[in-house]
Amino acid sequence: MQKIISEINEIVQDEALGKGSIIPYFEEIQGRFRYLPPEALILVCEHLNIPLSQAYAVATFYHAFSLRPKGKHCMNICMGTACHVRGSPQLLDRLETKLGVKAGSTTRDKLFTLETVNCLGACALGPIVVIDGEYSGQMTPQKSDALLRRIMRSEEKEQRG
Amino acid sequence: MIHLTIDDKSIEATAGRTLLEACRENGIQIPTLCYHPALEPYGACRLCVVEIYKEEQSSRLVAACAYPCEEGLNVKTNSKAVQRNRRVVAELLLASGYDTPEIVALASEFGVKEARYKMPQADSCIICGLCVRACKEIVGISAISLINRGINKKVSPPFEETSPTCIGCGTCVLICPTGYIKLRDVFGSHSIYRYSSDYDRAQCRICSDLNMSSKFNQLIEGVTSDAASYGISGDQNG
Amino acid sequence: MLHPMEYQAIRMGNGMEDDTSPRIGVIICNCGQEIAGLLDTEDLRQLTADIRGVVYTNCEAYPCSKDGQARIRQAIEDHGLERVLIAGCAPRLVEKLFRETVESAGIRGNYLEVVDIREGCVYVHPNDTKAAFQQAADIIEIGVARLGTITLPHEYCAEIVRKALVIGSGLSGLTTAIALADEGIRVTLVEQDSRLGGKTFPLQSGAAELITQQVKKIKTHPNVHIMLNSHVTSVSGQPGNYTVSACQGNNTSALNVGAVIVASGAEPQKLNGYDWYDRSRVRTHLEFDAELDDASKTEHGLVQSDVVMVLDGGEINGGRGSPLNSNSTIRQAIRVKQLSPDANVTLLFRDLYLGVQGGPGEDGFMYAQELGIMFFRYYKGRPPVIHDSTIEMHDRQTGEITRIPFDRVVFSLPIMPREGTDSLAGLLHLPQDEQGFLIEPRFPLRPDDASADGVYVSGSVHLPVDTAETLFQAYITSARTKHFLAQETICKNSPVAGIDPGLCTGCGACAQVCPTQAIQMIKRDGLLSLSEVDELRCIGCGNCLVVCPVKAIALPGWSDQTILAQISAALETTRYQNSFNGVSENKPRIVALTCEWSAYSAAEIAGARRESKFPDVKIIRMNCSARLDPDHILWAFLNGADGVFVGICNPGECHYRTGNLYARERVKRLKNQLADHGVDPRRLHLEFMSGDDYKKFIGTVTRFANQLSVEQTSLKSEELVHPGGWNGKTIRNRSMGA
Amino acid sequence: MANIISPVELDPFEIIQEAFKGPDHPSITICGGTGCRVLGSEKLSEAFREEFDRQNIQATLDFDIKTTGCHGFCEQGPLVVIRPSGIMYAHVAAKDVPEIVERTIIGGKIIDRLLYMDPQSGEKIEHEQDVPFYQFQQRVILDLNGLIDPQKIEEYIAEGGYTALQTVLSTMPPEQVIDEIKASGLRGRGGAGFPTGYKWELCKNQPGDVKYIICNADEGDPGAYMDRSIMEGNPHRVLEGMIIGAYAIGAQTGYVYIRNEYPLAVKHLREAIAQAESNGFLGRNILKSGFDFSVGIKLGSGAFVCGEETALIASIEGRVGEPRPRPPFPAEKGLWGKPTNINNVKSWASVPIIITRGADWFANIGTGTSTGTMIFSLVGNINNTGLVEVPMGISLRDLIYNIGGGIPNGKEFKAAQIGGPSGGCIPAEHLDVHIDYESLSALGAIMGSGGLVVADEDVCMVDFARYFMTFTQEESCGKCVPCRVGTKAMLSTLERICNGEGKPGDVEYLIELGEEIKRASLCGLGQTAPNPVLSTIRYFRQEYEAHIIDETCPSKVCKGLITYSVIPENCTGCMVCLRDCPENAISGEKQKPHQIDVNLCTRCGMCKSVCKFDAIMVT
Repeated sequence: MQKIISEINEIVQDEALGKGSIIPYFEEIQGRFRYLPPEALILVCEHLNIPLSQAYAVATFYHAFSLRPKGKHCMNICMGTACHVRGSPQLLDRLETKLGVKAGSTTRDKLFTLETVNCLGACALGPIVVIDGEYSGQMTPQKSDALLRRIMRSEEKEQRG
Repeated sequence: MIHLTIDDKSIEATAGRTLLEACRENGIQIPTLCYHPALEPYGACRLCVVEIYKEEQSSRLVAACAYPCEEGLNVKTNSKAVQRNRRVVAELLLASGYDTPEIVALASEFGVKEARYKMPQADSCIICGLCVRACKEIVGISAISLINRGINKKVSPPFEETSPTCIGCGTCVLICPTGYIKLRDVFGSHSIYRYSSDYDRAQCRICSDLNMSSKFNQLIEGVTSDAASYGISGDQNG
Repeated sequence: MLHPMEYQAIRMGNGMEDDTSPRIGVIICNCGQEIAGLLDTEDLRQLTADIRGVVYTNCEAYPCSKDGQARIRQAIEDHGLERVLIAGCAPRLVEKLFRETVESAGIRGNYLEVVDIREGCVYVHPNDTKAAFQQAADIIEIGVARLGTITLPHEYCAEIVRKALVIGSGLSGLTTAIALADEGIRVTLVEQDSRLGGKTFPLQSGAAELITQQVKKIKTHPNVHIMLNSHVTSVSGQPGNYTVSACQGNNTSALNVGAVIVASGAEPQKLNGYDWYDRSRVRTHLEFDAELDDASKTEHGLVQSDVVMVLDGGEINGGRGSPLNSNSTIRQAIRVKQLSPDANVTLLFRDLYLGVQGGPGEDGFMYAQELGIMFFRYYKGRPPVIHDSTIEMHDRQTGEITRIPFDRVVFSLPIMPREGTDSLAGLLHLPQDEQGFLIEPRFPLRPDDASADGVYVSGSVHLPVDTAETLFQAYITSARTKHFLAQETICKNSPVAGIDPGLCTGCGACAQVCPTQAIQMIKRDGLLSLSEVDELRCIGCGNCLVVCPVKAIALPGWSDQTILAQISAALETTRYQNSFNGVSENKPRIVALTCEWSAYSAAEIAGARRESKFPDVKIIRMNCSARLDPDHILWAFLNGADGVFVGICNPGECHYRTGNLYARERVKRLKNQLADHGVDPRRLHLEFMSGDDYKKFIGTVTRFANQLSVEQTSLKSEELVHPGGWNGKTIRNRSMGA
Repeated sequence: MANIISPVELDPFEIIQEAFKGPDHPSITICGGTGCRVLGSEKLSEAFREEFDRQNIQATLDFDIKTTGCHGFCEQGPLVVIRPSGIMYAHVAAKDVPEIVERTIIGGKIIDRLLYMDPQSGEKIEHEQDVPFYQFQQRVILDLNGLIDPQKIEEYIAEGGYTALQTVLSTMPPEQVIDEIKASGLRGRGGAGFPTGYKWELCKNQPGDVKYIICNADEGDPGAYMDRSIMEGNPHRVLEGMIIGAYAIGAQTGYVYIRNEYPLAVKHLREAIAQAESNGFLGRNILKSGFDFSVGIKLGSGAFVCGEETALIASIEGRVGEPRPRPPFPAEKGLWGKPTNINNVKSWASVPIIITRGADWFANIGTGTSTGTMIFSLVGNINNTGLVEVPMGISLRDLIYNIGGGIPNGKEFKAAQIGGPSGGCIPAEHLDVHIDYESLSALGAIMGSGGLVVADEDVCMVDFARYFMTFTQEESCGKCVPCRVGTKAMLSTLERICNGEGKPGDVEYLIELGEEIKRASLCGLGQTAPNPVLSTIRYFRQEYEAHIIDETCPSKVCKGLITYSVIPENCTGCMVCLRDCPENAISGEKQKPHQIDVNLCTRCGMCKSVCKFDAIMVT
């Protein structure tokens, strides 16, 4: 926590982001922690001297910002048209059942966050799943299972040592 | 001066007036919901739509509260199209507020008795944004804002907790057309300690300072009772 | 001798007649058909036109529309208006709008009055034209009376010194100082110890490292001037420009700063009062931690097998706990378990503060329970009693006494503000809570006069907090200070109290009741001292005016003259008696003196909610119930009111802190006095309510009115001489057969 | 204001062009578009580098390796093209690299198996230019995408980049630039199609010195990604367009508002801006003309509505991305209250071309009212998914059958959704419509930003409409009632229909609601949101009625109206579907036909997709 707060403060002090708009700060913070801690909102507002209510409105309006901490691994499933007609809904169903969470939420063990995104522009290769920034195209429910298994295995390894 | 025709009446308006203002100046009534003279036009409720005809263009509907008067503009404030549209909008309002007397009354004004679609849960807030804008533009505090997006939009203080900046002036309550908003929703504590306790700590709900905690209260009682004696002029001279 | 009240009254009378009286313009809003639909606004206009002082009247369809405003400006120019009254909708909706309008036409905003004949009148009598008309006429008359008598507050500005003083060099002090210095603000850091670093609570990871870093950084910072072994001895001046004298050893230096940050921190209480315990078995939190350190070094580990920890957040003597000692105690308990897993660890607590939800505190608590640490809760009034080898606990569930054996009792003692905090509080006029923790002063008044006075409180001197929270608060404080110092000057044109030195007797009553300690007594030649108002600190509640025995204090806009004039106007009926065939006599005449934050706003909302069943009361708006002078009430009775209703904020909701409590006290005493003088005290009624509690307003007012009208039948009039010795004037006594 | 630049001053410029090897220089270009990257084109270029170093090709043959922008033919990625010969290899994997180097680059022979095979004719095609996908295109904006390395400004300059800017600054006063753009007939490529020249003029004529221009790259339409590949593949052309526009309008600052879902595009754009600045195309005193202009990047934060001008401005100003009523238009009161001109990426990118090739040339492409080329992203049930640039006025049939290579698996074409969630669908009977602003809107569709989704006979149009409605409903900002509540009302009605709970009158309700939402909504999002529903009702009403009255889904899509069952005679009892069924709704043992428990079945279609014997039947 202590670390997070001093880091947020550094970001807040960063002049380059300035020009009175809170969004660049939020993007920076979101990028760093993958969510916006309440402290971040408060500090940014105090620094820029703008009402907290405005910051909160912005933070809840844009989907790029999340107020809840995200899981260790982020899964984005493209719901673009091309991916849709190529079966991304089935894919989503499968992952939702596998992970036991609905899209947009994080598993209880804080390991996975399942999210949907509107078109990543790799339509030719749909359905697309992006895991921790790494694209994998032409996904099928079967493939997705394999993907999950791989990650789980690496996780177990980590825990062992 | 700008010359335009509203409901076949030729009307003069000073530059920069909105159609709504021009209409009201000339005694033409237009229903409004999210409009308030003391606030910037918002154009969200769409009840004030009027039909405008520009030369060589097909007619279209615009929100009178925000559309500026234009030279030679021809405006119909109550045409078939306008009525149809208002009915649908009223029905949509009713769709979410079907259990709020104010909204039901409003809808019936447009001849809407029943909404063909009903939202899963009824809610008397119609996101007209009056309270939020009043808090920002009139009070200048911005204690509340419209949070979330789309159908989940709602009025709330930051973090959906009690507001840290609300001064409890009640303007939002006063301006709310449906009686949705209550002062206690936004009243809050100023304190920057964010810890809860099982104590029933009496805390000033406006300024939040702990000056209202029981002991302090007693102190004050003492002071007041001494001091108040000065209040009665009679007491001094006799 | 003339009673001051009476003197005021006469002045008021004259004020209205002489031809120097201000030129008032009245604009009546039709609000389309909203108002004009029910009222004949034209009649109303004519009626208004022959009120004394009114030189211009007009009805507007929509005064708030741009064109309407333009016409108002025009009228101000054409008729040389000096004050403007707009009778329309609720002031809190359009006051700001019209303020700008008249100001753009060269009239000071304070000379605008908006009275509410829509929510306050038309919506209340939706289908009773006559009543509505009378109400409206009265409301306007009250407004005009006010406009005729108000004076302008004078604008006050002060330069801001772009320097800051930080008191205390603990984590929060250091962090704040560095943050400010980085912004290019000259900072003076005052520390009472001989070294920097303060008393930051040791039992948390990373604290020590952080401190050392900060200390290193600040020592070399060009913008920071460090004063060790020193403390603040006096503070004078006003916000934005304080003169602070700090004494270092025996030489005192004067500092000129714009803002003061108090970060003097807190430290664990000594084991005072517990000395009689067998100290071989009883340890404090910190002592025990040292023991654990040793134990962890030795191979046999911890010798004690029954450890009982008493978490005393000060509750035992009626105080409040803090997350800091709750969490650190739990951490310590866990540590014991980890050292010797089969030891019995019991934790007695009155209240656990685990910090923010889902935070580390809660996780720690969970983990402790998993480890099998016992948590027992003791209750106020039944603290654990320590015997030689057992602790006696009262179990509320079972109601019986449980005895817990121990061979080590650990007191985690309350963390208290460091000594010297009280004197600081005194110097800076900072309120404290029971345990002496400081409270940041904040007065959320109308936005334009919200007072920021450049004194900030940061860190554990608020409430003991961990390092993360301390940093967080420090950053916030520095940001706020930065913005406060950034403004060139600090200005104020909202009404503040002014004292007439000629009248002041120096009794000091005002200084005693000022909620913001804005009044100080200063020496003056001769015997009597003189009270002086710090205009930036004064929030204009008017409390001092009431207590001043010689009425030497003035508060522009809320003078006795004004309020009395409004009351008389409210009760004067003659003028429209001939335009209408008289007010129905059986209706009681009630004056409501309402605080604008509670009863007044409640009344407005009642109107807005179209609550029509609502008796005819003459509502007079007051800035704060602190301004409510018993003499106002008497004046109302003297002018023929049947009842006076006083509506004030709920306890704890007063914008001026305690105005409502004073008002309650005063009304209580006045009731007694009335009774003593044979006036039925039930004719005076006081009610607490919150700003949106319109139901309560309607309820109480209605009940009050009914009570009065019921009793009115049994009227017997008798002469009664007012205690204040008003020559001649009497209250028509209406006993209610009580 | 622009002082003519003497040739001498231009030297550095020409030096670059001299120094740099032209397009005919032997090189191997690897597609570096997001599509091909996903398929591993980065590994590919690595492999080529190693191979080149190993055999020291660079020195001996003087052969370059270029990672270029998207070639457009994403379906076949990763694509490798050897220039100047133009040999195109599709689906290239790292393991093929040595062979390519060995045989094609050194040996000059063609590797047959890596060539692209035309699905219609079934014959292999050697050269890129002969591939029908490219053959019928007219690549004007995308022309350099496959040729140059977007991260090297020199390559753009070598291809004649920034000469337009130079001409403008040295010879053309702003008015003339605007006239040129007007003459070209260029219309806003963002979808609405407002004539760009007039838009500029409007903004230019506004009083005040401070003006802004904005490049709208917040490409939110699902299934559209041409803006992204322009910025990935040739960011400098967009910049050049913006600089010219700024000069014409008199703006000092410009912003590119770009989705943060496009990391590569952002990266390339950042680099491009830096390079342009260091080469004097951006910043103070551009090309010594005395004209100053700087460009900043603003990241979109995931809100489709921010594609709408006023919402976009609000977002840049750091507020919630809610649109505000217009007028006043951004041209009068835009960013921070100053006159602002907003154009789409494609519009900006067209500007340099118009200047260099001339307005007449540009105006001659396409039809009278819709000039120039349009970029479509062909997606959905079509063989050649990818980006295509075609002249305006091309017929839908050509687009789908000649360029798109028709519908896969010999299925029937059913409809094409043009303009994404704001557009409408065009049924088979209108296949020959000429794609221009007017004809499309006549059919209830819009040009939009160029997303073109093809639906084959298996697509249920009700479900199709529901999909788009879901999107717009999620993306509605919620400010105005019609859009906030209306879209929700339409969506849940559609959902009812899809679940087989439709009532008679629903269709009429949808039409009424849709029409009024279109008329009443505050911004473009709401005004176009009902289009997909209205146009599908217009052309496929019978399908809606089938859902409501006969309670069947003709295309067997809507879960509420279908059941999965096993065809015993086909089922070999292989247990595959049994294992894969997420709900364990399938029972049965080896070698015996399985059964599907209708109550457990969630109709996810898993069994059908895994069954090798086509033994799963949907009814």
